Amino acid sequence: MKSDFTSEEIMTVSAARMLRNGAICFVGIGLPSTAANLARRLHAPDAVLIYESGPIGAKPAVLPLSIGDGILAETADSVVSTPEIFRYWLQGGRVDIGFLGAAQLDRFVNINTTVIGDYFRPKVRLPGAGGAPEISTSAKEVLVVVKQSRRSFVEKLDFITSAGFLSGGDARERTGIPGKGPVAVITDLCILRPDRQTRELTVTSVHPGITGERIRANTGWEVRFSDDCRMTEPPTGLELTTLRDLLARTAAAHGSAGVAA
Amino acid sequence: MKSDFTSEEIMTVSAARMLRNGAICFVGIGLPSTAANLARRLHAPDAVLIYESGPIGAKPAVLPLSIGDGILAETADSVVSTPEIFRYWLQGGRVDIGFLGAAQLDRFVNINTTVIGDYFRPKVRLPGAGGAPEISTSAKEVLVVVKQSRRSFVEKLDFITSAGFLSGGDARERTGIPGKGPVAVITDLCILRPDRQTRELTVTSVHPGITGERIRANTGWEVRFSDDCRMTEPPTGLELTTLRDLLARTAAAHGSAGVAA
Amino acid sequence: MAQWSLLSEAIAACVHDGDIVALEGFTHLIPFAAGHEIIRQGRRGLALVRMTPDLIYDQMIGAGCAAKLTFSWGGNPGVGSLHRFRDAVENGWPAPLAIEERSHSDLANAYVAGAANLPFAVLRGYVGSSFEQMCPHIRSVTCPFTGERLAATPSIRPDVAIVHAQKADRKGNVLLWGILGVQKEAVLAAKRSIVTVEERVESLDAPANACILPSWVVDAVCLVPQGARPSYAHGYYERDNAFYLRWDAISRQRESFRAWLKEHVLETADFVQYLRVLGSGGRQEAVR
Amino acid sequence: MAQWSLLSEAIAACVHDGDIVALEGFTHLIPFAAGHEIIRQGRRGLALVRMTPDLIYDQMIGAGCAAKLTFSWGGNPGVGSLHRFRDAVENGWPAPLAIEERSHSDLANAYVAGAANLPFAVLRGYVGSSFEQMCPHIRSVTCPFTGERLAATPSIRPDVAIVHAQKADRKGNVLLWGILGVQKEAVLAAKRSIVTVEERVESLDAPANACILPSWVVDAVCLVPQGARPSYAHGYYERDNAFYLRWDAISRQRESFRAWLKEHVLETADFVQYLRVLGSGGRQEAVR
Repeated sequence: MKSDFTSEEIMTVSAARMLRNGAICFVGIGLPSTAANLARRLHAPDAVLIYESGPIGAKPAVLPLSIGDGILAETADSVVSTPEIFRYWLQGGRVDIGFLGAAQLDRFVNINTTVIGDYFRPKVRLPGAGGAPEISTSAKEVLVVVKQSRRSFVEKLDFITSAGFLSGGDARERTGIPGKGPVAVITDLCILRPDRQTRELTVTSVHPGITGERIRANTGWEVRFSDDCRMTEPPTGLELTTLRDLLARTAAAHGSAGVAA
Repeated sequence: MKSDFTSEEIMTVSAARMLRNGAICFVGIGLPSTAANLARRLHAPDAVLIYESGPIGAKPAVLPLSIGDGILAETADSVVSTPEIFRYWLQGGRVDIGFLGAAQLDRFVNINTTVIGDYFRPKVRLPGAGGAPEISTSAKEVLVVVKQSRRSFVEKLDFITSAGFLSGGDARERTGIPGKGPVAVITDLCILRPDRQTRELTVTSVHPGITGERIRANTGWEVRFSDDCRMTEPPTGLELTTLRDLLARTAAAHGSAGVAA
Repeated sequence: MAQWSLLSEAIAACVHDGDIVALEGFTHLIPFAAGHEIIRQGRRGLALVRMTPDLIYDQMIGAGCAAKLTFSWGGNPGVGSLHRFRDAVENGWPAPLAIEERSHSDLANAYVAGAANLPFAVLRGYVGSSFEQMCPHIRSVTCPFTGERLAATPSIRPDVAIVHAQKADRKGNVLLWGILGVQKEAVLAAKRSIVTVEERVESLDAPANACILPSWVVDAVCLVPQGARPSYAHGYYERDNAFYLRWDAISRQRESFRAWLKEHVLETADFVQYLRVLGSGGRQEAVR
Repeated sequence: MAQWSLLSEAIAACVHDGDIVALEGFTHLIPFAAGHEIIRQGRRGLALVRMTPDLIYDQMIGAGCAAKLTFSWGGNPGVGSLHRFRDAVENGWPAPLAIEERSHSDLANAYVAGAANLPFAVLRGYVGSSFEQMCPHIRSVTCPFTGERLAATPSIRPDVAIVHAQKADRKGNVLLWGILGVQKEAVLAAKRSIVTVEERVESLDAPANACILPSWVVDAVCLVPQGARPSYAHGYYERDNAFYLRWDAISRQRESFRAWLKEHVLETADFVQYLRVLGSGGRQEAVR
């Protein structure tokens, strides 16, 4: 089956679909921001986007270049300081959905954005935590959007930057973490959700044209498929047009140099 | 000696003189506010007045009716929230002088604004602490302005709301309180300062026309006079005119109903 | 998402007997109309919280709404004592009033802690005072890095916070400016919140970094022009200081207080009628 | 009281070898000009602090100014890695770089604690992560009321904080707006502070409750128009995103980095000349 959309497009559209209208969403830059803003233009016009730099209720007409882009401040209902965002809004328990990216994750959706290799003598030094450790615990639910590969989906993390389900089962609940944790991981190949019991990520929806083999080849552990695994609904014409229009307007606004987010 | 100024006027003028130009002053409402604003009009135009309600650098043209009067906000360099005032500005260690009133004080300038009688079955319930407990410890120095009587200058407090020198000597230093504590108490009769050694209040300056006898009669303990006790410089013409003008303009602005501060 | 409501409906829906209730406003934007409506609806057993309980809390306490008061300064600002508050504390009239006493710095920090979903606040406070001996809610923590001992106090988490503000837009986003007090923290620390406003506007047109309560953290927004009288609303009207002075006489005796409360609050339908009875019609400045 | 100064004089007076130095700005108003001047003056052994070390810290680290970095996210935002930062951490080039790693929430709280003169910050943080095992600066405190265990981290108290802002008035009062980040907290937490501004004005004419740094909490105010380039200044100019993309190539190799640094920073007299060399003359938007 030859599709008329790219794997990145179905990833973004699938992630956008997860954001329910009216949800208070704490948005990471990059893929999460694109998906959240696409959702705002489709089924979730009343989603409230919070960015860690300070804007609350940002409604950017084009995608922001950075987590603290001026367009976020200009279109927000309120712009507060960064400490206030983390103290009153995230830790305050007001965020429904934390929308995160990830450098690496494991089968229990623990995330590593810190180091590959030994912490004190790292092979690769990654950017670090950012807001993720507290987004992943304080937001009521977490969505993760990430390109799937053996580099990103790994058997074992060298550092847990942000807690998913830890060692699985009720390990997360036992820590007293307030938020429920990850509800879905959306990739360019499929959608994975934590198993109810074990909390291990299982493939619940495969994007059109993607084989189970390809998913296995791009996962660093023996990935399971759920019994009722289905095919992801392909992007509708409206979804695709809206996404492409958003990206085109973003490129036009920022110049070709701007296609960063 | 018949003076052409009232005892309240020399109290206010004497208190105003204590505020050095450029000082960052945390101002209580009432007498301290009057004195601080008089000082701004005389020798201390660059004193920075901070009110606990939020204004920083208030420059009111007439006296405020309350600690959160709109005129303070309108004339301030910055208006922040009340938590920020106490956290970043007072506790932050940025205040040179805390300018306080008092319901009752003892010889070591401990202040009671809480209760007379037993705490749980009070004879008189006073307004409570307000900002004073932390002003008295976090401001680098404290000035107290209060009308002197046996009701206000008492042998023993039923409750220490705000620490002065506690039991005297180095008792305050030993607690680790950052601020140096009271440097002067200005009343309608005299000026008292803590003795260097004992930290007991001693009369260092007697207002013109006031006898030692009268001061003793209005002090609830055997008050001491310092060896070099002198007479308070009477208010100058400029001081008096400026004070009266300030009060007259205040009354005009607020109406006769406004003579509260 | 905030619902535009009648104040009477908002109070009926959000404020229940026995609730922890914070009406905030630091001399500015004091929610008098909301306080009156609580009195009118006969709420009982409230645990009131407020940094500066003044006339509106004196009225609520005298009316018998309160079982407890958490506060840091209770007085008629610039005038003197709160007689109804004192009568309750000193004589248990009309009902005993438990008090939880703090300093301004403590309560301000405790609201911040509440808004930030922390169980306690840390401050450099109370050193050398009698508070630590007399008030069991004031404890301490030790810094795990320096060994310093600091005051720790429980955060404030009201069931309901009520504040007055200048404006709200169609969707219920609220803008306030001038002296901000702890209003934002009180709303964010509370489970439910009601905001009364001077004006309903199409768009807030707020300056950058203004103090805004987004609609979705507020339960009810009520249009109550002059709802902060006799306190003031920056940009709308000034403080009616004459009333603060008159209150001293009205409130000094139980009987004069009861007569005033009956005529002005219990027997008026709402704040509009209250203002009419108060005869403030001629006094409505337009300083905007 | 802030002194209007040349940036070179302010850096010379306020920033010393070995100081704890925080240049803040959350993608907005990043004090590039000040960072360059620190490089030009050859400071060594600095303990740098910054929530989001990005290009300016990559440059300072690559130039050899830093001995330590306290941070929460180090990357080229929207582009990728900071190659100089990575080279320092992974290979100790040009000097070993000790790191003290935090989360955004932690560092933001730690600046707040610093501004509030508290030795530590309390947050609901890090639960389930590897931080507590690997990072000795992350400890815990127990709530004296509920028994809950919360993360505790040391407050940030820089020797010097440097921020960029839109305006300052004659007296040196500073106004900033838009994305505020932790700039105010950084200045208030620091012993000394320098603010570079886009514009010197007679009067700030700030809206109510704007973010203002009063002159007397700032040591030096320096007029450096475009001093935040290639980041942006709300109301003045937009982010030069092309430079962020180009930085990836410039910084990837030590040699290309050194050549760039020499030509653009070490051999320019000031930020005006830097901008000229960079050839940004044609790109000066006037979006105000």
